[in-house]
Formats: sequence, C-alpha cells, structure tokens
Amino acid sequence: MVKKESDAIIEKFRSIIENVTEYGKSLHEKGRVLAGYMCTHIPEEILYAAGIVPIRILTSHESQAMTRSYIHETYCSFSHDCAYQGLRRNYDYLDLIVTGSSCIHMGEAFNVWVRFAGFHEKSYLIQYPHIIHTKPATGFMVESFGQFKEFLQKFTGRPISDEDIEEAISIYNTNRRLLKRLWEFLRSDKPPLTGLEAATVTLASQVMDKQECNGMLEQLIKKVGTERARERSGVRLLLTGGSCDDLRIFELIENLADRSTIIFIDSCTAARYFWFEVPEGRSNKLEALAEGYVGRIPCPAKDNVPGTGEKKRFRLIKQFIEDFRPHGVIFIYQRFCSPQPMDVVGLKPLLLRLGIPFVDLELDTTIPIAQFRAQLDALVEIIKKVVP
Amino acid sequence: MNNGKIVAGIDAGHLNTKAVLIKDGRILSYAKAPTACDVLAATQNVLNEALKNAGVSPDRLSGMYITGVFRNMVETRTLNVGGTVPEYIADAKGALFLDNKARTVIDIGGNVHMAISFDESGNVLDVIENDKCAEGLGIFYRNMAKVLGVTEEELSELALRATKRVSVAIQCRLSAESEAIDLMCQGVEIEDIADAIARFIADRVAAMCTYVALRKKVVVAGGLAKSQAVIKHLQNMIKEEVSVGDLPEYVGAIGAAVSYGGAK
Amino acid sequence: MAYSLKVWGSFKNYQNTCYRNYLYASKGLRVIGSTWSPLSPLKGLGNDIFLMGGEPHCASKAGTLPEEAREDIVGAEIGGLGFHSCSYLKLFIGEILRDKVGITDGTIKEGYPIPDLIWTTHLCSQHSKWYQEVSRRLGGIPMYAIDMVGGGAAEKDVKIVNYVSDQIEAGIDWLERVTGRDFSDELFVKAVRNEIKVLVLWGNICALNMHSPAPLDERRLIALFPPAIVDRTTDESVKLYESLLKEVQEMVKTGQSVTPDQRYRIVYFGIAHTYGHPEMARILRDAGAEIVASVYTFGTCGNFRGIVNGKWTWEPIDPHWVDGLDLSTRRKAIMELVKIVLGWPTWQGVRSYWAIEEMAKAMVREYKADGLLLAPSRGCETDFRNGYIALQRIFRKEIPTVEYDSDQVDVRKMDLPGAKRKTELLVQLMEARKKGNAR
Amino acid sequence: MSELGSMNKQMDWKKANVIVAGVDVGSVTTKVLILVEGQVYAWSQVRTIAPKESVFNAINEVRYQTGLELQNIQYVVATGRGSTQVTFAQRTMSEISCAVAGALRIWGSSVRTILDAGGDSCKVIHCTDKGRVTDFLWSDKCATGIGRSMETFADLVKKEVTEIGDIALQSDQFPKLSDFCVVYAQSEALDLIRSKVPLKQVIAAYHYAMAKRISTLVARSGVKKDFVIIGGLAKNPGIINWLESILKVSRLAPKPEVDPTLIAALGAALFADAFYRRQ
Repeated sequence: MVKKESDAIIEKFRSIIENVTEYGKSLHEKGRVLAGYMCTHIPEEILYAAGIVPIRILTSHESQAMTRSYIHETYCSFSHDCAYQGLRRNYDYLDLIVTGSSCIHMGEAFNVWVRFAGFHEKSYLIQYPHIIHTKPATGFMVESFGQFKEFLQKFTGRPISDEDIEEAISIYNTNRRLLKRLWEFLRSDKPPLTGLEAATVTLASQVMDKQECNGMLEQLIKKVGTERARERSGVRLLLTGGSCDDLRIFELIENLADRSTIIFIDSCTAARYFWFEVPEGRSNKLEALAEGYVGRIPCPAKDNVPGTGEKKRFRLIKQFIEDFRPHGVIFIYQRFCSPQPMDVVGLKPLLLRLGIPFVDLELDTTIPIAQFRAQLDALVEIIKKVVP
Repeated sequence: MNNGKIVAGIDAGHLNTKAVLIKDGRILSYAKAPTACDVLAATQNVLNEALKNAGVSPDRLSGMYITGVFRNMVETRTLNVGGTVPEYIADAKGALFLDNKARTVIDIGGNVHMAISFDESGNVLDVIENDKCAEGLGIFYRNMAKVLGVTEEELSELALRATKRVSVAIQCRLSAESEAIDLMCQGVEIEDIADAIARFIADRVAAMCTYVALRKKVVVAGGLAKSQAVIKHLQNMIKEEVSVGDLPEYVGAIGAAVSYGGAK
Repeated sequence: MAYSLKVWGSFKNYQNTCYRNYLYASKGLRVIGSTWSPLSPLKGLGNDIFLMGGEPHCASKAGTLPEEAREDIVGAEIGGLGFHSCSYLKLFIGEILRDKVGITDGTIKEGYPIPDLIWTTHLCSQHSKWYQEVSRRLGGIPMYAIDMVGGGAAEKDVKIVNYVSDQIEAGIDWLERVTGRDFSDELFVKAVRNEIKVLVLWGNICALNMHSPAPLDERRLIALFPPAIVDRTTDESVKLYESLLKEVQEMVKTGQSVTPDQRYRIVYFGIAHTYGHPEMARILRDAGAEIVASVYTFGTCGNFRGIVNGKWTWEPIDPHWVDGLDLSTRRKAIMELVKIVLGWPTWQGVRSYWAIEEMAKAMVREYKADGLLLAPSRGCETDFRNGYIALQRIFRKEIPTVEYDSDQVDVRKMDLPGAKRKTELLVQLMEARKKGNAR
Repeated sequence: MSELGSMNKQMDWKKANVIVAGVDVGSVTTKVLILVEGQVYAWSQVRTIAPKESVFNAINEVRYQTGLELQNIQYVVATGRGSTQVTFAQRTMSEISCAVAGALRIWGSSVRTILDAGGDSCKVIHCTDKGRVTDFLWSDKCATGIGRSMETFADLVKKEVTEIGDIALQSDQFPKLSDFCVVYAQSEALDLIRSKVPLKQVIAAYHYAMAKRISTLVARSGVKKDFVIIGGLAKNPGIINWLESILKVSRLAPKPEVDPTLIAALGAALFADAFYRRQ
C-alpha cells in the first residue's frame, strides 16, 4: 500500500519530538540562535522577531531522584523532569532560557537551570502577571514585555523593529490558525485523523522553527483533507488538565478494548498553546501581544476573573464540549500539582450536570499503564452502558 | 580494648536484631534474628546464640552495649546493659573498626537509612537521615522479592542480568511496588524489573547523600549492602568508590561494642 | 527565673475579640481573605468591618482544637479537594463543609458565618484558588485578589509598586460598588498609618531577640503576632504593640527572658510548628536550646530595613519614621502601604531564591545562631522549600543544620518519629560542636 | 496464601454445553472461575508472580480438580491489572464492570455502591439495579497498596495476616496513627512499639488508620444503599468494623458460597457467558 504523504509528514513531526536534541542541534548548526522555555507564558513573537528560535523543553520520563536534592519532592514531576534535563546538560546547545512567572513549581525548575546547570548568564525571567484579566495587569505586562525586548536587543546586539515583531506575529498567528484547522477535523464524527496524530503534531510545533512548521502544516492539512479515509471516531474523549508531553498516554487512550478517539486536549502542550490570536496591524506591538496573551485559554495558575473569583476556563471548556461533543472527559494532571486539582473539584459538578462521565489520571514521571488501561476501559464501558 | 574481656554489642533495629561478641579487637561471633516487635526476646535470643557460636558462657561477658532504633526498650535489670549508643555514632565507630581508612558510612537499614561522615577517631562530623516518603527500603526489597517469586539474593542476581532500562515511580516504596507490578502486567522481563527496583533504592539513597560531603573512603552498612545490584547503582550515582565489608548488617552492633557505650 | 509577659492577657483578648466580633457580627461587614493582604483599604469603608484572616486562623485553630482541625482537613478531602492541596486551605474549606468554625478561645460556633466579601492576594497559585473555592462553595461571594508579584527588593521596583498600587486603587472603586458605601479617605489614611506602624513595631520587637539572652522565644512570638495579622489597622492594635515593645525593651535592659536557660540559640525556617510538639519541646528544653529567630513569625507581618546595598539585614526601622510619612493623598497612602507590604521578608523570599538565602545568612549572623532548624511543609507550594534544600548546602559546613519533614497543620503528614530522632541529632551535633570548639 | 480451589461435586461439566471462564489477574492474587450453564462450577486462586505464569498455575489448579482442559472452555473474559497477559481470552473487561456484575449476582439488584478494596488500589463503584456502572472513583497514588501492605504489617508484628483483623477488634482505646499513607502509618506504628504501647493497641491503631483512609475515598464518592465490600480487605474484620462505624453505614452481609476476592472473576465469567450466548 503506497505510503500516504500525510503519514510521512506526521512521521516527520513524530521523529522531531522523539529526538529533540538532534533537531535542536541541526538548527544550531544552521547558525540559528535558540532559546529554551518550559512554561508557555512567554511572548514568543518577541524572541522570533530578534531572530531567536524558541524551543520548548520537553521531558524524558525517566525516573530519577537526583532532582530531589534541588527541588522538594512534593513538586510536580513535570518540574522535576524539566530540572533534570538541565542537570543532565541535555539542552546545552541552547543559547538562552526564558520563562514567565507562573506556578511556583515551574519557577523552581527554571531556577535549577539558572543556578546549577550553567545558565546563570544565559537566562531571563519575564515578570508575568498572575491575575491577568485586569486593566493594571495589561499595563504591567506591556512594561514587562518592553523590558524583555530591551534585554534581547542587548543579548543579540541588534535592534528589534516594530516590523520584525509584526512579521513574527503574523507567522505565529498563521501557525495558530493551521493548528486550529488541524484540530477542527476532529469535530466530525468521521475524522480523517486521530487525536494522537494531532497531539503529536502540536507537541512538535512547540519545538520547531515556526516557518518550517507552517510549511509542513499547510501540506499536511491539504493532504489530510483529501487522501485520507474517514473512519468512525468511536468513543470521543476530551482531555483536560496540566502539561502532558507523554505520547504513550495518548497512544493508550486510542488503543483500548473498544475503538476510541481523542477529540480535544485542553492543556498547555496542546490547545492552550495555540487557541488564540494576537491582533495584527496595531501601532503598539507590545500592547497587541499583551491583549493576545490575555485572551488565551487561561492556565489554572492564572484564572481568576476579578470581582467574582469565577474561572474563565470553565466557560471555554463548556464551549469545547458543545463544539466537539465528547462522550467522556479525562482529567490528566500531575501528582502534587497545586492549581489543577482546585479546578478539577470545580469542573466535576459541571460535568455531572452535563451528564458526561469522567475519570482522573494522576500523572507522574513514570505512569502505571496497566492501571490506566483498566480505568480508561471502565470509562468506555460506562459510556457504552455495558450490562452483563 | 580492655584485654581478655569479652564485650557484646547489640543493634535492635526495626526489622532485625543483631548481636556481636568482641574480644581483644577481634570479632568472636555474631548472630541475627527478626525483631518481631518483641525486642527483649529477640535481644536475649541473639545474645545466647552469639555466646553459643563463640562457646562462651554468659558470666564471662564484661559488658553489653545497645544501639538501634529500639535501643531504649532494652534497658532492663535482667540484662546488665552498660549503656546505649545512638545509631549514627555506633555506625561510625563500627565502620572505622572494620576499615580504619573509612570516613563515611551509608547505612541502608530495614526501615531508616542515613549517611554519616566522621573523622579518623570516629567522631561524627555530619549526619543526614532519610525523609519520610523514602522510608522502608529494606521492607520494599523483601516485598519485591516475594512478588517476583525469588529470594533476595536471586533478586540481585536477576537485576545484574538486566538488558532493557525500565523505571518505577521514585516517590515512595508503595508507588514503586505498584508500578513494578504494573510493569509485570505489561509483560516486561523480570530481570529489567529487578534492575529498576535496585536502581530505585540506590537512587533514593544517593539523593540523600548529596547533602553531606562524602569523605573518602565510603563504606556501606546495613542489610541491603549485600545486594550487589544496589551497590553497583549506588556507586555510579554518587560517583564514589564504595566498599562493603563482609558483615555489613553488623556494623551498628560492632560500633556499639567498640564504643563501650562511650556516648550518653 | 523565667519572665512572664504582663501584656500577654491583653494580646489574647484582642485576638479573641476580633474573632468573636467576626463570628457573631449582627451588622457591619464580614471580610475574609489572606493574611498577606494590605488591610487598610477595607477600613476606608467604615469602622464596622470584621476580619478573620486565613492562615493564622487555621494555624491557631489547629493548635487549640487539634481533633476538630483533623476532621476539617478530612472533611475537605471528602468534599473532593486534592490530597496534596495546601492544608490551611483544606482546614478552612473543611470548616465550611462541616458548617462550624472553631477559634482560639476554644469556642466552636455551629453554622458557618457567611462573609460579605473576600479581599485577598495571589501569593502562590493556591492562594487565590483557595478563596475562589470558598466563594463558589458559599454561592458566589464577591472576591477581589491582588497580584502582589513579590520577589527580592520588590519594594524598590517602581514597575511592581505601580502595578500593585493600580490594583488597590481599582480595588477601592470595586469595594465602593460592591458594598454601596462611600470610601472615606480620612479613615483609610488613619488605617494605613496604623497598619505600617504595627508592622514596623513588630520588626522592632523581633530585632530585640538579637540580644543574649533573647527576651522572647518562638513559642511566645508565634502567639504574639496573630493580633497583628487579624487586624492591625486599629488604634488599639498600635497601643498593644507599643506596650509590648516597651516591656521587651525593659526585659533586655534587665537581662530577663521568658526562657533564661539559652545555652544554644536556634534559627528556625519553616511554617510548621513541629518544634512545639511536646516531645520535641522537651528535648530542646532539656538541652537549653531555644528558637530565638524565625522567618515565618518575623516575616509574615513584620518589616525590617531589609536589603541595604545588596545585603539583607534584620535591623529594625525606627517607629518614628512612620509618623513622618507623607500620606496626604489616597495615591501616596496606597504607594507607601504597597512598599511596606512588598517589603515583608516572606513576600520577598517566596519568589527569589537569592533573597531567602540572604535572609538566612543575615539571621544566622545577626542572631548569633548555634543551630539551624528547617521545617518545610509538605502541603505548602511555596514555603521556600527549595530554599531549604539550598540552605542545607550553605549552612551544613558552618553550623549544625537539621531539616524536619513536616506540614503546616495536617498532623498526618508530620513525621513525628523522624522529628524526634532529628531533634536529638541537632542537640548532639550542637553539643559536639561546642565541645569541639572548646577543645 | 497457598493454592486454593474448589469445585461443585454435583455438577458434571461433560454433560454441559455452555462452559465459560473469568480470569482476574490481580496485583496480589490471580483467580480463575468456571461457570457451567451459568452456575459457579469451580474456581482457583494463586499468588500473582509473573502474570502469564500465575494464569497457567491457576488453570492447572482447575484442571487437577475437574479435569477440565482449556479447549473445553468456550469463552474466556480476562479482567484485572494483568488482563492483557491472558493470551487465550476472547475479550477483556475492566474490573469495575466485572465487580458490579459479580456483586449483583451474589447480593441481588438492590446493590448501589460497591467498594472493591483490592490489593493495590481501592475502587468505589456506583451502579443501577440492572448492573450498569454510573460512575467510579479510583484511589489516588498515596492510597496505593493498602490491601497488599496488610501482609507487610503482619510480618512486622509477627502475626498471620488472617489473624490481625480479629486482634484489631480487641481494643477500642488506642493512639491515632497518620492515616495518609501506608509508609507513614507503618513507620508511626513502629514508633508506638518503641514507646512501649501494647501490641494489640498498635494493631488496632493501624487498622483504624487504614479504614479511615479508605472511608475518606468512599465518602468522597458518596455511599448509596445497599453497600457491599469486595476484595481482600473484605475478609479483614478490623477494617470492616471501622469502615462501617466511620461511614455510619453497614454493608450487606458477605455470602459464604463465594469468597469476596472472587467477585470480579465471577463478573468476568458472567460477561463471558453473556457474550457467548449472544454469538
């Protein structure tokens, strides 16, 4: 059977995630300046405008206790694993690491890189507001982005013009639109691709140079729309929760006893990364960036509507449920995460009212696949109303 | 050492109680029995056995010194106890007695593990103990041997024959046990799981050791020191040569006897 | 002879009155929120504002009613909260779910008093979520959370000071809209001056512990600072702390102390009160080891000169400086208040690892410590737990350092057997060092 | 736990035309249960070592007793953690649905809440009178291994795992242990022994702590009448007594004819029966 082109492209995306180091080094050899980031609360457009390629630092899911003598053990395993990448010098080819202040666990992972992994001179912390939906917060964000731009101009030794930023915004918006169109295929009952494939592509786009990624995405979307057979999605499952870059989990969810498909992933390694746009053609570029980033699906560490204490993400999740029509919801969050469980306890009553069954998967560096399979099979059996 | 006199050292640990008889700087005999929460009976039992092994009658004992986590439960009139010694002081003295070049001892006990650095005369310089979630490595090793259906020695041999690198949860012995069984239920080879178990123990101990400056020569004590797989992993994690004497689980008891109940 | 404080009774009764007013208020406004928020904006709404605070209420309840506190935490877990969520948060929400509140004088009120509004901060990502959960569970209480940003030398960063001041200014308009009351700048400025005065006074009281023997110990300090936490905006609270400062200054002159046997001086870093547990307290008391300084009791509502050309100092600020502050306009009063609150050691140490290390070095130096006791809390996302790991590296070579494995108020996560062993170890290491130096 | 098994002498599988099996590969024990014409005919239970090996041993145990060969069994459903390792199974089902099917068969359709207190994790399952699962709660990682650690605790206090449950009932005055996880509880139990607390009270305290942790999970997911408890811990009177008193709800009495650890295997067999008849 001749290999479909879309399969080849997805295979290329997958090989990039599987050996990020190889991809990163290849960019480095082409003379590109590379900046690593762990938390997505950074204005990547400013980095791109300075000619720097932002690369997300992914984890190796290799259980170790070394980071327990740098970070307390009740911190989430994602922060431990990110810190471990620094201590193992897996990303030494990066010229810079950047982070925005968000949850304290990821802040500590960044600190380990700065203090113990040799990135003290090559690091920058953007003071990102925590309660982002207020007027003062936008002003503070614009000022912080301005200071970040000054730092980059000193770091690269060349000025960053408004045109550079505008061009970067349009490249990034294109990337976001393409990823959105990829996931929109999954709305239909007979999608031409699976959630695992879309998740793989999204994760890869976070480590790639956006122009190269946009080219591959355009090609992929054309091909997926035409050459692929459309199979029934079977049980449609929506994932919501924290960062999860472990493809084995998505593979498990789509290889259960009965046919099932992941139709949406609300996480910063998926939808929360690209489900927004930065307004283009504005005179003040930094204000445009601030307005765009405030419009994202909020991360649980930054979701507090002023005056009511309501959570904006809940409204958006209701919207995704209406659009993507999942049969079941899977909560994926890191063991020891602090903000996520506080959202889960609020989301469960909402799902009960909508009559959608759910299950919690507690992630860690290593995951008990057989136990998760039993939990996921049980969820599918509830959805299919199995009776002896 | 008071010459000609026979001194007994007892280590009443969480899992096992160990006894050792020392005369003129030489170990006469040693004996071990499960503590089984009846510390008095266990102490009496191991003491008699040690005396029997050495062919020595109880009245020739000039003194008895107790260490181990249950040491306060042995101070009774029936046994003429010379004094008690905190575990880390006993470990330091014992390690020095067995190897005078030793300056650090890593004691992986049944429930608690610690690392102690000391000077050339056995004075304790620094001590670090395990934190709560890392407790019970000895219990864990014994449980995993039962789950894999092998003895503890075989578990170590299996681990040394491992080919693939798999890992179990690092947080605590129960998550690790659960994920080891999970790996078995995924059809992973027993050897690789045994290796993951040994690596888990070494990982946890090595992480604790980063808090103290490991002074050369590092000695490992405690029951788990007999597992070569754990020692292999521990060595390349702390990047330090470690040596294991032939009586690793008796280091505490020896230290108690040698220090003549020097401490309080 | 151990000295006993004359002002002790008035402190207890001020704290209990604040709590009782909150519990049984029939008129006025009930306001809850984090301890770490600037309180004076609330007092611009009038004098009938009743406050309860968050963390110290939970800490003192766990101290006075341990069984109730344990059931509250389990109650919150039954209510669906995460098993690793902050234990203060679980105790607080447990009280709501079990519909009864317990306070420091031992009274347990059935029927949870519904607050009128929530005025809090975003410290860690648990903090604002704690009160979002309270607001949701009680049917949507209006809530305003201030993003304090924090970090080392934050009070000197104009961008942060303006950002927090803008939020408080917007917060005051919000308070007027939500309560329908007019905001009195006159009441507000008086409250600001009182609040800053109490914070500076507490800094002065704590600094007196640099003397030897230290007049107060951690057990008294942890009991004397809650009144400043609950409501530090009243004239009465200023009088309280002025009288305490006078009395402690007298004690220093006459060499008196609540714990005269101070053979060893310990610096304590941690929110958990594991040292107060009977067994640990006995071991420390027998050895004459007293905790003379602690970042939590000093830094949660106390101000010091802080970072002076790159180095932290626990030297106090002169109380008279407060009287000279120019609070002539609302904006000026807000900015002075913001600078003081951003100056709290806890705010600075939470987001900057270098700040927490500077504080520790200064505390060990200025309080002439013989031992360092660290107590990271399992349930607390911040509590500088990584600072403690770094502190171990810095201080192990200099002075005996031991780290408990504990939790704020969840006794199930406190490793008490381990704490006993480690306390004995700390005492022995300190004795060995004193003997070693003597040799 | 030695190899266990029994068979119903009055039945003769040679005359039957529907013979199905349920295989439950749990984290502590592996169970096989044979249904002949929809009736429980034989079962066996062996210690789980490597799953494939334990399934082979369990099947052999049934063969010794009944002479039944694998090819005589027309339909096999596997469940439990190691269900994917049962190569000869036609289908796998989650232990949640199997627990419900088995429980309703034994205690009837009035059951609404099932606590499966297994070796590795505890599951609280809610169902309708027809045996349809409405929702379930799986215990979190810090509550892992409560069932399995009963054996470890029994070793620590040198008692049999079957007798510590009864000893736990002998004292109702005991200090409180940490009920957050097994490691904390066992370490504090050892410390109680160190401070000379009588062993009976230490055993009772440990059982209370484990029951309290499980009851938090049960209460968190809600208890609707009728309530049944299955899995290994159902045979521990200490745990059951404290669970019922903490939750203030009593379970239906256990049925002697089927061991509570076999309910999931029974459920799997019932599914096998249903699937086979539908073919």
